[in-house]
Amino acid sequence: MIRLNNVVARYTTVRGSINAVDGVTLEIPDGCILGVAGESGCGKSTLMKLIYGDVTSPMSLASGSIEYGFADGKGRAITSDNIRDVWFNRISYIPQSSMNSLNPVVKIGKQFVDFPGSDPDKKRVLAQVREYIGKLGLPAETLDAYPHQLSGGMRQRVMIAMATFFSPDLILADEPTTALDVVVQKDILLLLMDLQEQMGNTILLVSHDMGVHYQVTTRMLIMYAAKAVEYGDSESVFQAPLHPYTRMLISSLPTIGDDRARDGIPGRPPSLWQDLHGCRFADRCPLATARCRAEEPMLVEHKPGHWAACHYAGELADRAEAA
Amino acid sequence: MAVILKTTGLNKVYRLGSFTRSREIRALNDINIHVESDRPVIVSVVGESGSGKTTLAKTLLRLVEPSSGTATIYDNVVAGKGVTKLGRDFLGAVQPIFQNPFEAFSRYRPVDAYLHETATRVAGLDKAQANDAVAEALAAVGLDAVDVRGKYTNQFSGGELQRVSIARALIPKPNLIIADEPVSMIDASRRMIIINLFRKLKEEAGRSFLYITHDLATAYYISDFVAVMSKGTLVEFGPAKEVMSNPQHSYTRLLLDSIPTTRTRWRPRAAKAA
Amino acid sequence: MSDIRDTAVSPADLAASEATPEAKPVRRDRASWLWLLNTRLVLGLIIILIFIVGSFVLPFFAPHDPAQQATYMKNLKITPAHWLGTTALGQDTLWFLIFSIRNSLILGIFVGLGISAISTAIGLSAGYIGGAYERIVMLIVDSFITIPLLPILIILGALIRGNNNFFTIGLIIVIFGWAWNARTIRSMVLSLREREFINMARFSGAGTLAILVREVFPYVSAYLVVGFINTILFAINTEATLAVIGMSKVDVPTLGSIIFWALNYNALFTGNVVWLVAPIVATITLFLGLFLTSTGFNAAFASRRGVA
Amino acid sequence: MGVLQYVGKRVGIYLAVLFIGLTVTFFLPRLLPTNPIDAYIGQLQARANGQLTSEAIAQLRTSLEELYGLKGDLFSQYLSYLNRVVRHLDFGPSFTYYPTSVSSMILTALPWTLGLLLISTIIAWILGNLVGVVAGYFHTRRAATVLEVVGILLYPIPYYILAVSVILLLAYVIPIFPLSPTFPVGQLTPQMFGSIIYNSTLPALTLVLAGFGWNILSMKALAVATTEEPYVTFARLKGTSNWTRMVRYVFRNAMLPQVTALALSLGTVFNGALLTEILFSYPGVGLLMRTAASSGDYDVLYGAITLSIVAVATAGLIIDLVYPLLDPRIRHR
Repeated sequence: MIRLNNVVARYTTVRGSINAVDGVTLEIPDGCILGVAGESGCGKSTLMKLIYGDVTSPMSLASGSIEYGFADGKGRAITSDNIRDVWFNRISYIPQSSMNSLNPVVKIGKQFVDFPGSDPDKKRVLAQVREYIGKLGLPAETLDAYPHQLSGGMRQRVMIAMATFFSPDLILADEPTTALDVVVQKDILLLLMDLQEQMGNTILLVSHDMGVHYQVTTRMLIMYAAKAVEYGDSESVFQAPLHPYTRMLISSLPTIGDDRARDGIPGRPPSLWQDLHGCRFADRCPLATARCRAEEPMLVEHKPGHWAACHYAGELADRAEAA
Repeated sequence: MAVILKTTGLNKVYRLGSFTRSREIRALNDINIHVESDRPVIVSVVGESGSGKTTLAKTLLRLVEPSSGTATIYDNVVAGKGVTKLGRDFLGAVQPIFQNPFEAFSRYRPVDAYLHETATRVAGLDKAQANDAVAEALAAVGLDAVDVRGKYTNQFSGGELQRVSIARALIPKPNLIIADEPVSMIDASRRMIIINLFRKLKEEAGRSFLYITHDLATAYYISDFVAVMSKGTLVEFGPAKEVMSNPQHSYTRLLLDSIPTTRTRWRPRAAKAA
Repeated sequence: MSDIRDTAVSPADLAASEATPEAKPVRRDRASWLWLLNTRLVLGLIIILIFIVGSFVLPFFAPHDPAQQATYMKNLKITPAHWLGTTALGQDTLWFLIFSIRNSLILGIFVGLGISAISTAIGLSAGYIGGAYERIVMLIVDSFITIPLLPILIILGALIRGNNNFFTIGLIIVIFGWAWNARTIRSMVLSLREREFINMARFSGAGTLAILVREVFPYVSAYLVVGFINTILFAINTEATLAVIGMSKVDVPTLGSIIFWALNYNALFTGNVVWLVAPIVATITLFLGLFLTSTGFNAAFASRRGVA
Repeated sequence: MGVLQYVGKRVGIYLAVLFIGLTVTFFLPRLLPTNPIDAYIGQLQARANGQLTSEAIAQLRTSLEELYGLKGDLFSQYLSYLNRVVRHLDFGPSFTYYPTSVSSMILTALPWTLGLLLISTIIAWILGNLVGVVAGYFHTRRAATVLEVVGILLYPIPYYILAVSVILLLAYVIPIFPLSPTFPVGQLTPQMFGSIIYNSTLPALTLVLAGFGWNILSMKALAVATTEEPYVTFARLKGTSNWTRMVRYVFRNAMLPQVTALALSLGTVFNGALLTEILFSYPGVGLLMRTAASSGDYDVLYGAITLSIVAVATAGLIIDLVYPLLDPRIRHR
């Protein structure tokens, strides 16, 4: 169980500071694939950095705390302070620009063992890795190749191999398949799902593509303008979204074989530089009332295991049931 | 029935390496497309990266010289023998929309300068007529001339800037607008604004579009015809609804199956434990 | 494909992309001239201004032409009459230094203009036209970069021993000194040629000349300023190097000839150390000023283009 | 396959550059008003204080033209010049030290120059880049800017000022080194080696300081850019130490463009070496050219410039051929 207690991630720049993640409280059960969705700039990538513990200036964990619920090799409970010691051991990260996240002038094999998390006996580890990557559809000689000799799909498999070799408790994947073609993307996503099933650990997947979330995730978190607006089981979030933003996000995507008219969400997220109050989606929300603009809706459990931050989420739930 | 777009035996071969040992990359491999219709149409060219769809677009825009074969848009020969002079008549007939709106305008010039230039230089209007044409084109894409005058690229969002780029292409009232991945740089939730705009311009302004994309769902949504390309060859071409609902070529089927839709899951969900 | 431009990668991008673009325009108008000022540029400009104003204005007040020898007693120490003493040839060291700076700057600016003009024309045309023309030009550029300039200047100095004046030295430096800048401008233009807004301009009816002037030039102009200042540095340095080894017209006071005379008349042995130290300090300060200005401009232009 | 192509292209450029260099040094003196033969005759007349009769002068002119291949029309001269230089490296005899051949004089001086040049350039390159990568990698920290300031102060200072300042400081104010260095001539024996090192420290130091500043600044800029690369960020997320990232990720990648930059800068570095030799009267090609220029021994000058071009172009070629060994992307196409 990973617990986020009202975490706030702040960016301090020369022009002042903004909260890229503004008070998120969440409990992530173990053994699930949590999808994090939202428009670009909503704070989803910042949340990932926060959970991974990659907090370097100008970003800082302004308030709140994270409890990871798993321990390191020596039995010490992991917290935000000592998370770095277990990077690529108990927790790992799959970066977005996987295409050039490998050192172009060093062989792949060497990059598997040049970090402290791995076992000091490099030869033994490399032998195990050579056998392990076979399971991920990579030929053994990949380890002796240089990154530029591999295709995009293969490089992404290497990244996944690196991130899963030590079977960590938590894997964070930030848009892992964005740069890949749709055919290769499917194989990679299926591979991630298989590995999660075998290891039984937790994967946090950030993607802007709701289709990817529908296919892969078991739980969904929707973010908007640095706030968590909906959180719950993927099935119910897709079938009966409680928050108007989620509803519009899902309905704005054209689907092959479905001729219903689709239109994008007009307007733009509010600038985080202004001081915002009330519901941040109010300007773009068809259901917005005076109450929405005045009072900020909290993330409330309107249905068992299904949270939403909208004053009218309850009515939407009943109306959905009635329909 | 006017011939909107016709390519016969269009080839493009890139030679890599020096004179001793050269590797050939066949970017376009004997492309034969024939689009005839009396109403304006939207033709989509779909395929993955490296399929040659962008090379095809650049060839039709005469930004790339084809190795062989011919291509015509309405009565303009744009590639191969008898190519019409690269002058105002070509620019009047074919206009582009580029992928990254922030790259399509110089950082040092106000965005509306390009619109006025197109109006005066390509459409051949005088100063006053040009201002009206610019205002009219901006209105067609849902923008007001005053929001755009004298502004620079960093004062717009991606979506707004792409609409300005579309307005610019509308001014000379071209026969065909070639849009190369026009929405891939726009936020997923706001793409449909641009896609619906294309449909509206086709129906109301009577513009035909060549829509280059790797996103089959948007292609399905707005196009009349679809051309599927793979590794430089045209594997399938036909009415959009037909090609997408029962694809003939195995590659098209593979492409359609791989799209992560929100309708049917690749893997049925085990009974949910929690 | 996600909205790549907006998807946050580095913290700086993120702060910018988390905030929607409306916030930026306000900063842009108010600070339109502010982006120019950074510490390096200010420091550099101050130094250069002092040198230019000093060396172009003061000569009008000079009591005698410092190049004329034996106007004063030899090797006088620093006195209120001669702030830097006199040289072994009976010239006032300070006035000789001021005239040297002026002449060197004149040569530097002329050669700078000459080289900038040639290198821009060649670099711009080679980069933009490309093809066989570019290959030939770049071959010549590569060989000019390989040919060491000093030996050539020594040969020409020896051959036209008699009447090599200031102007011919400058001309030779221009003939052999344009390659570096041409190479840089060409690579900049090459990368610009692929940019999308060039195609956009072409489809808006712009001709080649209009594209070069309106689209390419603003991006290249930043480097031209930096390149011009670097060329002044290069020109003064080259002439001075020739003068120090006596191959240039040494009776014209320049930052090189002053040191030539100091070395030839054994300033060190005769204890007239000031005669050597003063030009060294002056040259270092001037060159530092020029260098700070050019890197200051570079940083200012880079931040304006968003390439911090 | 990639390397063959790379080498082929690079050797092609090398030959073309040599050809252009030779052509320029051939035509350059001929475009100028004065003719070396008249100068030679002038000097002979001065030596024979005017007793030479007109036929003697005419006879002298033909023999000199013969000797220096200045007979016939310009183009045949050019061909014979190329033939002599490329095939036999023969630039004719030296005028002042007749009959010793120009090429022998240069070939004795060249090893001195190359020795000084190569050692100091390599030291400057290695030291400068190491300091530069530290300054670039830690550019957000105050301390790193101190390193950059060293680069800023050193880089703009021209060679001749560095040389004179070094003499001033280390030979006059703190007289550790000789004010006018003396170098043993003739056969190199082991015990002479010590004195050579001692005397050539100052010129070497000048060249190192000159190259040092440039390498710091250019490597710092490259290191700052490389640190932003995704593979360095990912290395950080893997928990690698600062040291591993700086050396194996940033330096290993950022030094590649520095190798090419070194090849390109050889022309200017060679200039600096020639000048430093003259100021320190170090017995290299520079000094040879200086004395030949003042004594009007033109063919030594032509020989020296031609060999300088060959040396610089060859050094550039060697560095570019080393490049594929450092960059696997070229080694394994």
